[in-house]
Amino acid sequence: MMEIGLNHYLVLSTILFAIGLLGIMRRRNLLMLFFATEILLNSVNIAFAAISHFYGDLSGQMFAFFVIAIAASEVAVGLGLLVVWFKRSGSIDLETLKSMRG
Amino acid sequence: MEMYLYIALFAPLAGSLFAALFSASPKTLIAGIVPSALLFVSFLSSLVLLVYVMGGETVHVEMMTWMATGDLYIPYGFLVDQVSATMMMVVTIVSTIVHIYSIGYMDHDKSFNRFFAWLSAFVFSMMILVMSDNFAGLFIGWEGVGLCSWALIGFWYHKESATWAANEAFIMNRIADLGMLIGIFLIYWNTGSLQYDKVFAAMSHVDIAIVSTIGIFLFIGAMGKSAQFPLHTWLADAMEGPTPVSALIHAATMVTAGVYLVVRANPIYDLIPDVGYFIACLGAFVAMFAASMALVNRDMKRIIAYSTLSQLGYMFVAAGLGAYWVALFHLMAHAFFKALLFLGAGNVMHAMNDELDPFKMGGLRHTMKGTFIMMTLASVALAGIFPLAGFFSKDLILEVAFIENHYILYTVLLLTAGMTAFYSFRLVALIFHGEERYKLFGFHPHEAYKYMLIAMSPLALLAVIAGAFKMTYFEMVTKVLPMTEYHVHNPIVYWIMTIGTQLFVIACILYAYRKYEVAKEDKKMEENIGYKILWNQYYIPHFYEEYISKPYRELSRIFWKDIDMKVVDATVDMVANVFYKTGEKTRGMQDGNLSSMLQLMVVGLVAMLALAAVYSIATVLVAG
Amino acid sequence: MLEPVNISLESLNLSTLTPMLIPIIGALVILCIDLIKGGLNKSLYVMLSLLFLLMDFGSLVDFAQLFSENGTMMGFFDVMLIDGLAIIGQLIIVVSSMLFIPLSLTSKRFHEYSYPEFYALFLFMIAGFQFMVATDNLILIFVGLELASLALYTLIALHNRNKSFEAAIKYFTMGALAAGFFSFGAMILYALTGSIEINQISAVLAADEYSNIGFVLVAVTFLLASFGFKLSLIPFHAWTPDVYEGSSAALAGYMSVVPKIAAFVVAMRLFEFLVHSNVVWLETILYVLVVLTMTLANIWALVQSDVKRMLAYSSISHAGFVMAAILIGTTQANSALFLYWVLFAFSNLGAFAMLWVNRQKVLVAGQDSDHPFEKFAGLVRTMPTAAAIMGLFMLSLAGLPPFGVFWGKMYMIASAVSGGYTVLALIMALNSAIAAYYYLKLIVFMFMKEPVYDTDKAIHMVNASMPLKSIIGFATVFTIFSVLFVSPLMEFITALVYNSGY
Amino acid sequence: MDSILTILIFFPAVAGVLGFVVHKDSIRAYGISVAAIEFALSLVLWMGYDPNVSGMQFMESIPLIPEFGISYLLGVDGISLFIIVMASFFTMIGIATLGETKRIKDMIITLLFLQMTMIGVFASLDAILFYVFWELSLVPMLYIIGAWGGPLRIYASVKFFLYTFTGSLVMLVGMLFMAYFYQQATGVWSFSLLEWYRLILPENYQLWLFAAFFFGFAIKVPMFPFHTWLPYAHGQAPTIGSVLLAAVLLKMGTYAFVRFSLPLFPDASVFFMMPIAVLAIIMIIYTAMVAYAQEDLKQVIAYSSVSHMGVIILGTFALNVEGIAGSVFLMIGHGIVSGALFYLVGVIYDRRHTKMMREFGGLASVMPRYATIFGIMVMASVGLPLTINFVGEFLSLLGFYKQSHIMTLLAGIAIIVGAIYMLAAYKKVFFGEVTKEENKKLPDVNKREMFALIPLTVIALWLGIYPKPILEPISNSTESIVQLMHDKAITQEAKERIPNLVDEMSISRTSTQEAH
Repeated sequence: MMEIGLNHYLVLSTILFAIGLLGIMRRRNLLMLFFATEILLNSVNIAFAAISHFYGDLSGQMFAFFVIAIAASEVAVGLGLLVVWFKRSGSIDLETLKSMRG
Repeated sequence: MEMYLYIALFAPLAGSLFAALFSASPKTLIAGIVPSALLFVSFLSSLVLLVYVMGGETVHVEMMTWMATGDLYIPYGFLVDQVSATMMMVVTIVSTIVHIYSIGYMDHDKSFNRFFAWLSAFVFSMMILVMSDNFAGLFIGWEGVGLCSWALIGFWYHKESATWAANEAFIMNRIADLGMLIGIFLIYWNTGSLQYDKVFAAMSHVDIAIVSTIGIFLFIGAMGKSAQFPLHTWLADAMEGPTPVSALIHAATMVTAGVYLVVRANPIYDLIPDVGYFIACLGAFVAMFAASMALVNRDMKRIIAYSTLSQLGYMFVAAGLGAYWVALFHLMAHAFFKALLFLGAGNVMHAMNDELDPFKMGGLRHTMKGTFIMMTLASVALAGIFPLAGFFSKDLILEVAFIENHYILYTVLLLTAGMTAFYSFRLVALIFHGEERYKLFGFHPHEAYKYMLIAMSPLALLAVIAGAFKMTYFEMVTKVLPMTEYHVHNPIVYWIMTIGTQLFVIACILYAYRKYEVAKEDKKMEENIGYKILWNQYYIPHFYEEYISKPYRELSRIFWKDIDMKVVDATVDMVANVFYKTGEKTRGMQDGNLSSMLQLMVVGLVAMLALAAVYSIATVLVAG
Repeated sequence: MLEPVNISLESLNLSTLTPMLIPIIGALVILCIDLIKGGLNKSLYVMLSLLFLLMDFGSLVDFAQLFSENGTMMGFFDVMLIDGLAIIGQLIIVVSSMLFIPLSLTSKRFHEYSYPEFYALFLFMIAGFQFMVATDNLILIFVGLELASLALYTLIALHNRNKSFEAAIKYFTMGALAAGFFSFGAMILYALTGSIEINQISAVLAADEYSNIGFVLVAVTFLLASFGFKLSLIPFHAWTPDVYEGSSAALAGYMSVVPKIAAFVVAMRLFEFLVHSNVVWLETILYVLVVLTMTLANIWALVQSDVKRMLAYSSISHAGFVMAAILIGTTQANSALFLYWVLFAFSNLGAFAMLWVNRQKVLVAGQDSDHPFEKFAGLVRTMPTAAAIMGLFMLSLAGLPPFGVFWGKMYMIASAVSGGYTVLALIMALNSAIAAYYYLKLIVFMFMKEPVYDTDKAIHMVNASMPLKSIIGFATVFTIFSVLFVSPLMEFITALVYNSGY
Repeated sequence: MDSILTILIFFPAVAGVLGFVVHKDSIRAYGISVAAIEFALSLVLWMGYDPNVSGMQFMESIPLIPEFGISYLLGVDGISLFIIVMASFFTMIGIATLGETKRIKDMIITLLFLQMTMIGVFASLDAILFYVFWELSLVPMLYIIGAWGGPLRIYASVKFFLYTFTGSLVMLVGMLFMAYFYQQATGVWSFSLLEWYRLILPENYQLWLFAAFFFGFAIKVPMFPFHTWLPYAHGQAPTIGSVLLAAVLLKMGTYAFVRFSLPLFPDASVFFMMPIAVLAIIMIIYTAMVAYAQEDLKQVIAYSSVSHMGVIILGTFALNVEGIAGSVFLMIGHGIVSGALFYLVGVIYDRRHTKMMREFGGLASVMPRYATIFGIMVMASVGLPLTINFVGEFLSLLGFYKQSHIMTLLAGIAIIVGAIYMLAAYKKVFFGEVTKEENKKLPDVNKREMFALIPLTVIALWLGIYPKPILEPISNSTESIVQLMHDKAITQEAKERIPNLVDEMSISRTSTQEAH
């Protein structure tokens, strides 16, 4: 069985990040978009935790904790906005968000 | 003497300003009388000065600074020497007479006052021209007479032809003035001064090539004012002006300014005989060229104008060959009889309600006796018949050409003398002899006012006796001009020449009488190609119109509409529009869609990543 | 077995936290007051906020004094970093906020201002920005950034119109993406160096001579993308026009000034050491970003039909212009950045405040946005003073001497010149010329055209009140006589920047 | 007397601010009084000016931004003095003879602000201060054209503003470079022109900087091919705007050439002399021809301005005392004459509300006084001796002749083509029969208009006949500039082209060569 090293974590993180990016680019639904951003942030968390362990330094994990906290507050704000928007327009499709342009 | 100088110079100005005061009001007789009187004063002062300079003295004053900057110093300086005194006499005599004459001639014109303002202003400019002691001052007068000539040719400004001719004259003169200006620049940068005395003193140290250039450019200036080929067309067109103007400006004074310039600059031209010879050749050419056009013309004033042109050619021959005093002498004599001729023509025009075609006249000698006599006298003088003024001055020029061994010039001038006699008497015959054709056209001719005739009489007198002053004049003027006597040493040759010339001229006169005593339209002659060429003035005005004026107008239009608007300005607008249009075209990128905004961000990120990859690979390669 | 943690209170240097704590306390106080007695007038909250900001300002002045004596100060586990940049950054943030907050005292009633939460959020946001600039710890930067951003999203949404929600959602989503970029970039740097403190990162990188340059560049790319978003550099700018249009004019003006200066300070900390290490790639990329941002934003601003949107693009362009300072990287350039921003803050806030006083609640027939150019047509007839003041702000933004922004532009171009960036200097200059066109457009409408809308209905100055007028007057005076302030400001800024080692 | 320049600059501005309070019925009287006082002050300045001193006089210096070397530095010499007097003179007669104008209060206040900037430009000796006034002058002019102009006024005014603004920004970059080089050489920043004069730059730096400054100046002059804003600006501007634009604002460009380009970059000036001469000649001939093709009388004069500015440029780049003094004198001359001509067009426009030449004809008999004054100005414009323009044109061309014969010959065509378009225009408007019914009853020039025209006519003749009072101070100051250029010149060619007026070196110098 192969030893799982730092690089594997980092590659996993990168792949997840790429998935998140793809999601952000492709999704047309606001809720799905928020999920994609969560994937982005959490992919970074994995890497932080791994690197922190690799260096034996706590600051990486601290960073990860803060990211989690921030992600949580983002969700709070984001969902709040989403709910309001749904109430106003009856849809959470990105197509409804096009009143300003040019 | 300075006081006389200032009086001679500024009296015309005072007269002009006085008349100008009334310029907006209807005819005021005093506006004509005062300038005339002041001119007479000017004439008297000039006379005093003439007498003074005859004794060998000169008067030189410096009134004040005009321009001074760097090394350049140009004062308002005035010099009365023998040459300028001669010119002053010519100018003041002729202009005084013309002024007095004009009081009658312009009697019915509503712009009577304005006329005198301009006429006196002209005299003032002319006085500056001849009295200035430096080239810049000369240029003031030079341009001043141009301005006055413009205003007086276009005096009847409601006539399209008059204003057109005025502008043509001004612009043609300007072309020549540029040459003059360049000549002045050359003089300044090579001698450091524009004062005649300093310039002439320094001229011998200047490279001969430069002296030639100076001579050529100054002569270009002279060509404009004296209407030499190819700048001659304006003079005939200038006949649109009132006839006294033609007499004063376009016969006696302004057009001779070119000759005066060459005479004045004789120390320069003495150094460059080649240029002088060119001037002489051009002069001879113009003499004949102009005379030939006069042969067939049917406009009384134009005929006289061409005659003037022709005589100017004679003067340039003399000046070009170094016989400056001869040129000046002919200038003087010519001024008298040519002014007389014009004034006479003015009388005829008055009588004929401004009709100019001599073929519509005839037999006027009965009704206009005084005019008839004076015009005949003037024509005889012009033809150079002994003992009138023309004989002494014009034949002298022929002699000069002969003595200097320029036989071709001599021949040309001799032929021209014959032509001169022919067209002069063609005119006299058509106007005063033969049937009274004017009756067919319903004219009722009458003699001019008596005082107009009286005013003309001094000119008539001078036309007759001017030749008598030749020796006095010679002695006086050669104090400043090169003293060369022109005598054919072989008396036989001399007599053959003189008598031969006289006979030839008389023959021409008789031929003219015979041919035009009874004026008939000669259809066959008019079909002749040579006649056509002459009739159309060698097609030169046509050429100028077709190949210079029209292209200039067209080119101007192209420059404006096509280049300035469509290229230069459009480029500027295009630069602005490129930005604006780019904005219009690309603002669609901001389509308000969140998805594309996010994509844009990611694309930006990826682009930068790609650049980073390229860069790091490059670094590795370079390091490796 | 855990050893007892022995940290002396002195070494914590807790005082470094004061400037941030003041607004946080202020926010809490406001919330408490509301708990105790609801329904109080907004003027109370405005004045309370103003008071706390004043205190904040005082403490910063104090720190400026301390800095000039002691130099850079660290505190709170060496997380806080009070250097010159931090002090100027915070000063600009606080002063701009002080100018902004009275703008809520409009004569028309806008309901967001009646919520005490608005003021609390506002103060939290300020604290967030202050954290951002006063640290070189990537975590704290991140936290400060998000604290401020989340508060800002909410403030935008509070305007409570469809466009505001749309704007907030757009801003929020893109902000989340930018946050992802930031954390990813920080992660790579952490992976490379094992540290999350910028000065240590730079030290480690320098020690091994940038051997992993490829990864460094990737990290920098992500960070640049993240701050590019905050600074609205093209192509990360897309949110700006929409968000400005969606939020109230006052808030838009605020957004064009304060978040950006915070981001500039961080960008300066992050990128300056790389620029100085002659990382050619970064120079190239910054060059491209700067030129693109300046030029494209200007070009898009040309074609706008709404003044606020035009000003949004214009503020993008100004940001690009100022970003050049980071590229140039000399002390002169960095000082010029702050000078520019101070002068810009006054003119821009003034311009947005003018829009704010012209905000009417009901649009007239034919009007399809809040501030179309047509609305200002012929303003000089009805309100010459207002037209003159608006014109003045436009001229200042266009960089016409001797008004405010000109001096910033001049310093900035001068620093480009002395930094050896000749072509950049020319591009900057020519961009000012393009920009002049759209500023002139408004002047043309105000001074040279006939009114378009029926002027019977009051559509100008409907929102004006004494506080608003005073703010505008203050900005006007500052803009006109800025030449007198430039010298002392420059002296102050240069000393701080230079002593911080930038 | 010590701070007279400050007073001259800011008096109109302060008066303009106070003018907001004045009731609009009395604003005209207010404007006239202010402008008259200002003019009197400028005369005081002239009286106090010592014509025998060639350097700067009435210097004032207050540091504004000392760290960056920017100061409030004022001073006049013979070159700027008369343009300042002319500016205040034109503003005075402009306001005094303002016709029926809508929103007259705005107009007068704008004019007063414009006056501040005009005088400021010519009195500034600090590059940035100069730049400030230079740019600021655009704003009132923008407003005047844009608010009181013809149908295309907005296009014209914006074009005017943007075009000149763009050029000036390039110039600003040049100025900053210049200051940077100064800083490199001496270690301190300075924008003081007098300090800059002492700096000798390597030739290649000079070339680039010259080009940068050239952009700003050339657009302002305006030189071909940057001139196309001018016909629009003139064509659309109200009379007063055209008058001030032609008389004073255009002179900023040529003045700046004399003040900046020549003494700062003598070698570059020599290097660029021929290309610029070519441009000048194109300006002279080409625009004269374009003027000839015009149908609008005002456009004729607008293009003629460009043509005359060509002669000024040529004189400036003669690089000798005769040429430069001539060009400075011609600035005054052209100011007076073209100002008067624009005013005259305004007179007729007020009566007929058209400027098309085909609408007129035969006006000489209807409006004799008008025709006379117009005629005098036309003759002055074509440079007849004893009018003001001749002195300048003669000296300019004379000066340039030293540098190039053939170029001067080509440039001299100015006197021909100038006569062509001017006389053609005069003929179309004044000569011939009166064909239009509405022209038959046109009133002649009235008293108010005479108030502007008589002084201008008198000046145009007086300075043509006796230019000494103005030419002498100009000459003295020009000499010091030429000497400075000669001393500073590095290349052999420049040393030869620029005459040496004295033998001993009189200027201390600093060089950047060792700094680079």
